Amino acid sequence: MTTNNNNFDHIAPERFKIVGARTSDADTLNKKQISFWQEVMYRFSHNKLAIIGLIILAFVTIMAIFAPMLSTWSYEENTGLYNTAPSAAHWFGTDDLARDLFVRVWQGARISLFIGLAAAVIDLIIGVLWGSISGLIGGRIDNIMMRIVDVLTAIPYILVVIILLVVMEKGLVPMIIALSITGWVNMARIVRAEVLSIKNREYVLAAQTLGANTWHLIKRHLIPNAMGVILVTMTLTIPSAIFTESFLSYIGLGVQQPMSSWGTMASEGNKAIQSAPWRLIFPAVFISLTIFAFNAVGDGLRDALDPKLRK
Amino acid sequence: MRKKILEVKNLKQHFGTVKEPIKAVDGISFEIFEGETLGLVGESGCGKSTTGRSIIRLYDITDGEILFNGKNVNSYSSRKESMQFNREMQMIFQDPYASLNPRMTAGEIIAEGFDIHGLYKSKKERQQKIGELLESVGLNREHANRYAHEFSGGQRQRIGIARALSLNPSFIIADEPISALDVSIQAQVVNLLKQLQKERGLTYLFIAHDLSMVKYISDRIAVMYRGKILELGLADEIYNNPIHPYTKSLLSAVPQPNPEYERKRVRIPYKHEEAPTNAELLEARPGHFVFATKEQLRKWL
Amino acid sequence: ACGSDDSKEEVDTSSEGTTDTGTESTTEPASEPKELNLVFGSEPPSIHPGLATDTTSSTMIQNIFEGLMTMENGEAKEAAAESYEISDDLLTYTFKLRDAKWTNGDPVTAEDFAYSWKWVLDPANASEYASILYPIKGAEAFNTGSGSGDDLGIKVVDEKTIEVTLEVPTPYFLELTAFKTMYPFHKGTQEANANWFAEADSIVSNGPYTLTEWVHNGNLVLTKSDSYWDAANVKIDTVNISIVESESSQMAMYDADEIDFLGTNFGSISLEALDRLKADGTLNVEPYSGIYNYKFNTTDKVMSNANIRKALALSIDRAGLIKNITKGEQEPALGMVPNAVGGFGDDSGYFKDADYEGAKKFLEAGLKELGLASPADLEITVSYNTSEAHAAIAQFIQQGWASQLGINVKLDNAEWQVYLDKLSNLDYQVGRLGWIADYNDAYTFLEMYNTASNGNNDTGWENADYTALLKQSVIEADPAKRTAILLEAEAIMMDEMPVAPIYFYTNLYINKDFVTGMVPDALGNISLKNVDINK
Amino acid sequence: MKKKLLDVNDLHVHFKTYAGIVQAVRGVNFELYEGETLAIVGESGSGKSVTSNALMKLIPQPPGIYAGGEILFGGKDLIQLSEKEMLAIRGNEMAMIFQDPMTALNPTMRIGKQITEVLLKHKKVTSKEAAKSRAIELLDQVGIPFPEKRYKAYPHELSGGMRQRVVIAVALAADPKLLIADEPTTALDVTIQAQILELMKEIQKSSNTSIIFITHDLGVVANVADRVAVMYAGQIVEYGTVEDIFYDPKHPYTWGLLGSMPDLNNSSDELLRAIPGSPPNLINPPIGCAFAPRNELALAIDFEEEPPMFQVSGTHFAKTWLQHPDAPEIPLPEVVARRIASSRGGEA
Amino acid sequence: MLNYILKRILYIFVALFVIISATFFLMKLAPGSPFASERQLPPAIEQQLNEKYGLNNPWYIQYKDYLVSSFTFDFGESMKYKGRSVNDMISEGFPVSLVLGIEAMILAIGFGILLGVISALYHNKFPDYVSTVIAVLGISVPSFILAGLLQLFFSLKLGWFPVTGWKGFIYTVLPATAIALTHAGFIAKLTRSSMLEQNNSEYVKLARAKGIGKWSVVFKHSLRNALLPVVTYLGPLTAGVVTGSFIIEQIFAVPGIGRHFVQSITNRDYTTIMGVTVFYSIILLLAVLIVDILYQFIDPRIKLKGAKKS
Ligand SMILES: Nc1ncnc2c1ncn2[C@@H]1O[C@H](COP(=O)(O)OP(=O)(O)OP(=O)(O)O)[C@@H](O)[C@H]1O
Ligand SMILES: Nc1ncnc2c1ncn2[C@@H]1O[C@H](COP(=O)(O)OP(=O)(O)OP(=O)(O)O)[C@@H](O)[C@H]1O
Ligand SMILES: [Mg+2]
Ligand SMILES: [Mg+2]
Repeated sequence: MTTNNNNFDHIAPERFKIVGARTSDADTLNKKQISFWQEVMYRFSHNKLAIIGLIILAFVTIMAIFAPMLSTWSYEENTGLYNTAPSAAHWFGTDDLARDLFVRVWQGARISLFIGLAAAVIDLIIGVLWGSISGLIGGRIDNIMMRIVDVLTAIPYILVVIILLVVMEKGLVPMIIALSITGWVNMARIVRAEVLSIKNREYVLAAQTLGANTWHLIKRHLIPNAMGVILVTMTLTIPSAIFTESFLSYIGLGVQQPMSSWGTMASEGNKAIQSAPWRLIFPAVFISLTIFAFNAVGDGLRDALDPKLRK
Repeated sequence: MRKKILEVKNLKQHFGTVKEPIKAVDGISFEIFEGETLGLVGESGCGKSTTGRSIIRLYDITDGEILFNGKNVNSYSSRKESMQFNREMQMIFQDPYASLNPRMTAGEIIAEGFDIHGLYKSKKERQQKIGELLESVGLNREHANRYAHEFSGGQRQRIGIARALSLNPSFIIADEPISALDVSIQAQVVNLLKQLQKERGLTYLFIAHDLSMVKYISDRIAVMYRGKILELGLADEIYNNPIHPYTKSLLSAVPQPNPEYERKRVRIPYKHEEAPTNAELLEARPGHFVFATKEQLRKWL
Repeated sequence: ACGSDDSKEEVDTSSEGTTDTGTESTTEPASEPKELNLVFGSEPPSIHPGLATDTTSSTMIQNIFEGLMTMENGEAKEAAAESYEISDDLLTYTFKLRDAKWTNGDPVTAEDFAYSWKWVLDPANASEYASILYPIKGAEAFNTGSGSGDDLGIKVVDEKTIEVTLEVPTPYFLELTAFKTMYPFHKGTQEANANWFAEADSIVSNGPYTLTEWVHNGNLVLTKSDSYWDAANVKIDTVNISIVESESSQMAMYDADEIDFLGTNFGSISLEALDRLKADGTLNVEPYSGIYNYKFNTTDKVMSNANIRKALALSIDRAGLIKNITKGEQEPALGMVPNAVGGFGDDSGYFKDADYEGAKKFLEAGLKELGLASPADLEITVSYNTSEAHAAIAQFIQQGWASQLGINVKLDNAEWQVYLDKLSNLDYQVGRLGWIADYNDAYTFLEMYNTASNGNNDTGWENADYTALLKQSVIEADPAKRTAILLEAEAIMMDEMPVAPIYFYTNLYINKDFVTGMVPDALGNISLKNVDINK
Repeated sequence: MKKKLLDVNDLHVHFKTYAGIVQAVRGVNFELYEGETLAIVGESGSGKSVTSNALMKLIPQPPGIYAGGEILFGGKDLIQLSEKEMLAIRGNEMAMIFQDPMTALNPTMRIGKQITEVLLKHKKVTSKEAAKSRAIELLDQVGIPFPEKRYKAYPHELSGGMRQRVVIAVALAADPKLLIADEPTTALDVTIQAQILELMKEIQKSSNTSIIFITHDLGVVANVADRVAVMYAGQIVEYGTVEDIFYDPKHPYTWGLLGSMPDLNNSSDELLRAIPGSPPNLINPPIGCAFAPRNELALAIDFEEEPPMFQVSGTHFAKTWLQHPDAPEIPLPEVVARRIASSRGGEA
Repeated sequence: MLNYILKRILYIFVALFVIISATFFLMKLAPGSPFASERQLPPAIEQQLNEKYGLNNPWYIQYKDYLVSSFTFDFGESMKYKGRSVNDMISEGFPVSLVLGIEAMILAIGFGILLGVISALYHNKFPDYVSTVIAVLGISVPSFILAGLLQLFFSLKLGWFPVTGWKGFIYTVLPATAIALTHAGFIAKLTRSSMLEQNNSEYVKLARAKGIGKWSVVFKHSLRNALLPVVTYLGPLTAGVVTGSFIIEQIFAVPGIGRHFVQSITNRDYTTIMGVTVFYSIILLLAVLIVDILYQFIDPRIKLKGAKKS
């Protein structure tokens, strides 16, 4: 032990008066008070990728709202220039029907972003609930609910879509219904697995001893604590919904031509990959960017919310 | 005669399959009188938590009867009845980190019971009540808006206690409420429990594996081993005159903050032996029961 | 065959064999076995002459089987038949067969033909193309269940002679005998194994090639048949056909020299490649006997108005459409019968392409009749079956109608089967449909509108004069007069416009320089027998 | 004189967090001799684990920073070593036992493998078979019955006590000179705890290992330690032999710790003497004595100036102004005095 | 365990019954018929065809027939590919799809896990960003676009691989890659998130304390535990992948069964629809079951047993 002491300075005696504890002081844990959400915000805002993601999302949203309104062309208008490369007049070029791609891309953004959001909501409402109920209740109910998920995965989806196509007016409503049929099953599976591990935590037991019912447990305990995986899964559901939409529109269930979504534009553009690559590149780049943004934001939130990564 | 608040008769709780049951609790009986503290000690995995959780109806029991205020807790037919039960009996959990939802503020955690039972609907009343509870466990009203991770272990455990108190129960099961805390905080929590008992006339079932703390807080102690209660009696009696070899072994293992004593202390190992089938809870001395056959008891005494 | 399989394009085209074939190349024993590499756009569903309905199967059948006649340069030419005679009343055909053999060594006999035809007509076999044989006496009755197989006008005179009696004179009957449904198949094989045609090793055929390998959905290998009577003139030894569904993959294979020919019936050229191929001058274009139309549902409130129909038909910019969208050098269709059909080459005088002025007049009249104040009040829906090509055409036409006429046009696409259902239930306003000839005759394009109840009509339109003219054309024996009658019928249609013709198909193809003699005819058929490669 | 194995000088470890820099360890000094046990006590958050992890160079960087000081182990300063050099030392010359036996073992790996892994990694054995027989030996040594059978067991098939023995076996595998045990018995019940403590002492005796034993349980300290360091708020506030600390505590915080243990002899009617409040926030450690705000006997100077480490005796040091010659004489709190008195009497 | 499996198999039969029934009724509700074409068939012929395939029977007879054929696994002849039995079509196509699917899964799992591990190890550092971007690209570029790009680049431009076909290993590379990349992205994301959790656990710390290097810790310790949640996802995914992808088979001309899932429906080829649906369902249900059973091999803590109220 290296220390020492022999030559003490003289210290004024009054400083050796017993003054006692200052409990008020002692009781405050952190001088700097940071609430849970503040901390989440802090952590999130220090995640560069997440911030970039947020900026991209904001940009895309703003463009989707305003670009079609401000453009000189409408998304269905024939400019007389077929399949021309990007130029000063047409920033993203034109397509095979001589329409301005810039305005079409942003018009398409509206649909694709809407679909992405709708898918997220479906995931949250159906998938999360299904998975949590199944995992929480367990036993036979769990088994039956999970087999229903299997059944839904196995029934030929196109047939279902065709039936929808026959019985419903086309548009966004049948599209949402079609997405609701199976869009959430991955979420349900993953949330269930997570719930199985959360439901035995002591705070859930504590709520049970308070008399909490299933719904209360799901709402207050399971969902908030499964948020990490929910977010990750959701960021994965969005891209698949965007492409499912293009498939559904192609079959005729969703938005009708000449209106178009990113997914549809990309798959049409794919056909012209050699002769008019810009028709693929713009929608595809924006899909990737947006999905990247969702992922970055999702990961950022996941990390920010992860109690284990927090100290 | 004091009023029996809880009576457990031949409680059995088996897990696993019917073919290979894990007999976590294997036929235990005891009673708890109003206002007292019954300590339940035993090594890890002997079934203490399971006993507590079965009593508070977290598990469907395998066999036996649990009478709370004279009524079988597994016979409640209506939701109202079981809600009433939930108000009367509460639990404090072992792990102050795992037992608080990390996504909720202290206030929300404490008020969870209000939401479930539809109490204190007005915001002001609710805030008032949360504040009172926080103060009663030695925290500040301002703490209501903090999240669990912003508290120290001892403070967290206080929040757990406040939650248990929120519905004004008369009976509290404390499942190792101090095991995960360090010494100085343990003292704070034990003091708090004692003080609350005094103020509110609470009854405790206090579960722990550390005999020294249990002795300090309990009126009576039950020693549990492999799903069975081996010895039950007044705290001092158990501590000073243990009869069952297992209890003796348990006592001999508690380290004391005294180096000299520690140097001399010899642990009495306990060699497990299957309890004979005709063993029963015998009253060895007045109020002091031992699970044994008559011959064994004679031998031990 | 018109059965363009479902949603797949008829939009881009095919070619026909009017060009000269390089057949005179004399036999020089090839030092090295010659191989030709091709693709199919789909698995042939049934390589059975009596059952095939689609172009892929027909192409196979045409090259591994042989009918009495074959089409060459638009003319029927003897194939399995060595010679034929036609009676003066044009009702009796007598064919003399060559000495030819099936791949299993049996001789090809008149009985095989008679058996095959009867098999096709037998309702129990439910041959979907049996109606091709209806000109034969008693055929329709037998096939529809009211007659008997014994009353058919098919007679086996001797082992090598077969005599066919027709119901009415049918000027294109010889051509029909070159159609796959009238090809023979081996009687013994059919009787022994009803599924003989599903695998390569059980197929017994009589054509220039034998199918030696068939990996379902994978590839097919044709090998020159040694037992074929004209084997000496078959130049290619092996034809490898891969089954590749994606057009862009087909194109990539061509670019990567994995295949030697691409186009009509051996795959198809993707739209995106057309500009490039035109630019480098490698694209070949041949006329094709097929039409792309927009049908109008004349039972619909709006579409029952002929003025509206005409306004719509006139205001389609066909030339623009072809130039910018379909790009296959198709012909703007200003009549119902393709120019590839003899006698209909200059029937284009019924109306003008992109005649907006005329269209506006009709529209005005139509709107008045409908009691609508302005074009903006008119809303019509264009239906099409799901396909990017149809969608593009519909959108182009929509743009035109909306901008030129100022009406509202909605688009509505549906899955192929659902779409067919809509059409036949007259649950649409304007709908696209293509029609490709089975035999190169005007009748095939006009017949379907003879009555509203004709299953192929789909417009609900009928006209007594038109019906009468078509009836008359069937019994008219003089080809010139018959053409005149059919032209008259076409004029009636164009006047009432239950259908807006849009364009006539073309056969498009590209081939490597060393491939010769590989040219599709007006029906899109290619006879591999005539193909050679000179590397 | 025993050989010095470890010399920690003025160790500082900080963590960068959202709220600021946490000064988790603020100048820790101690030394350890061969075959000796040093117990580090202190309440939760006082920096015990950070100190021990720092010795192993297991502080995650970021957010951790070695903000100063040196760790001389066998003469080498570990702080200067590269990660690669550390790999050869970790698990080999120094090993660690963690608090929670339930989570410290890989749940999906057989325990045998978890032991042989160390042997093979540090080339203590030449073949897999040798590793296996050595592992079985180790299992036997830590008192696991039927070691051959258990060799193939998964952690979940063992009880908590057995798992902790396995963790110890892992630590012992490479025959380390230094064993760091971070609360090795806190999660165990008393019976098992007693067994584990006995086991560790035995091992120490047989192989002359030095042990750093971290705990907050004073009973355990009394049992195992030769020397004790009492930590508070990232610093060692009192340091001495086990007798010094238990029978002659000088720091008010040590008094508090001793006082808060229930005394088995006193009546259960009176409340325990808990230390009020909670430890300070280490982002802005208080000026002066860190314990002052909770110290009923705090002096005015405690709030102004950090006390130096005063030497009380040859082996005993205390970081409190009470040791200053000018400071008032303050008697031991009554509970503590009573406890010491009764302890000295030899009975519990 | 055996009990559990038997019970699950019972559930599989129930699920199959539901799937068959639902598919049957959907199929019957959908407009169109297997024989519909632009060219209307004469009614008599159509009648004959319906007769031949039993489509004239009342629905309950047809329903019964489909149930019987499904449970005897004999679906009869395809209505589109004349003379070909559905069983043959499946037994010829499935091995191809299976080989391709397995190759794709190996690629997806290998690559996905690698990316996920890198992300987690270098959490919020440059390598994390790079692999996140790759994973996101995988997820956001659908396989059909990827397939075209691969063809363009590797077959046409570089000439390394054949454009299409199925004649040996070299032919499998591009299609397998096209299938794998999307899934690799998903797997990478899931792995990252569960690796992050594992990396904070005590046993990882202990492993480090043993002197084991960072990467060895990953491969010897944390990875296996981190993969548990990923396995949940892999069950149904594998079932989907080994039964082929319509688009990929179309683009690369692979003679698998993926195409039948789509084409049988557009063709209203009823027998084939039933055949492939039942086949896929069995594979899916078994895959889910196998995953549940596998779980206990990967995670020795899990014991399959009758469910229990907790
Ligand atoms: N849900 C369950 N399913 C199966 N076995 C269980 C379950 N809960 C507890 N057990 C088993 O029952 C036995 C008693 O467990 P219990 O948790 O009651 O012990 P405990 O005395 O509280 O131990 P500790 O001191 O470790 O908390 C143990 O062997 C445990 O493994
Ligand atoms: N990774 C980290 N990031 C930020 N702060 C940390 C980190 N690890 C430890 N700390 C802080 O360092 C301080 C000392 O923690 P340490 O874990 O050493 O306490 P301890 O004495 O071991 O307590 P316990 O008895 O609870 O184990 C605490 O304030 C803690 O919050
Ligand atoms: Mg317990
Ligand atoms: Mg610690």
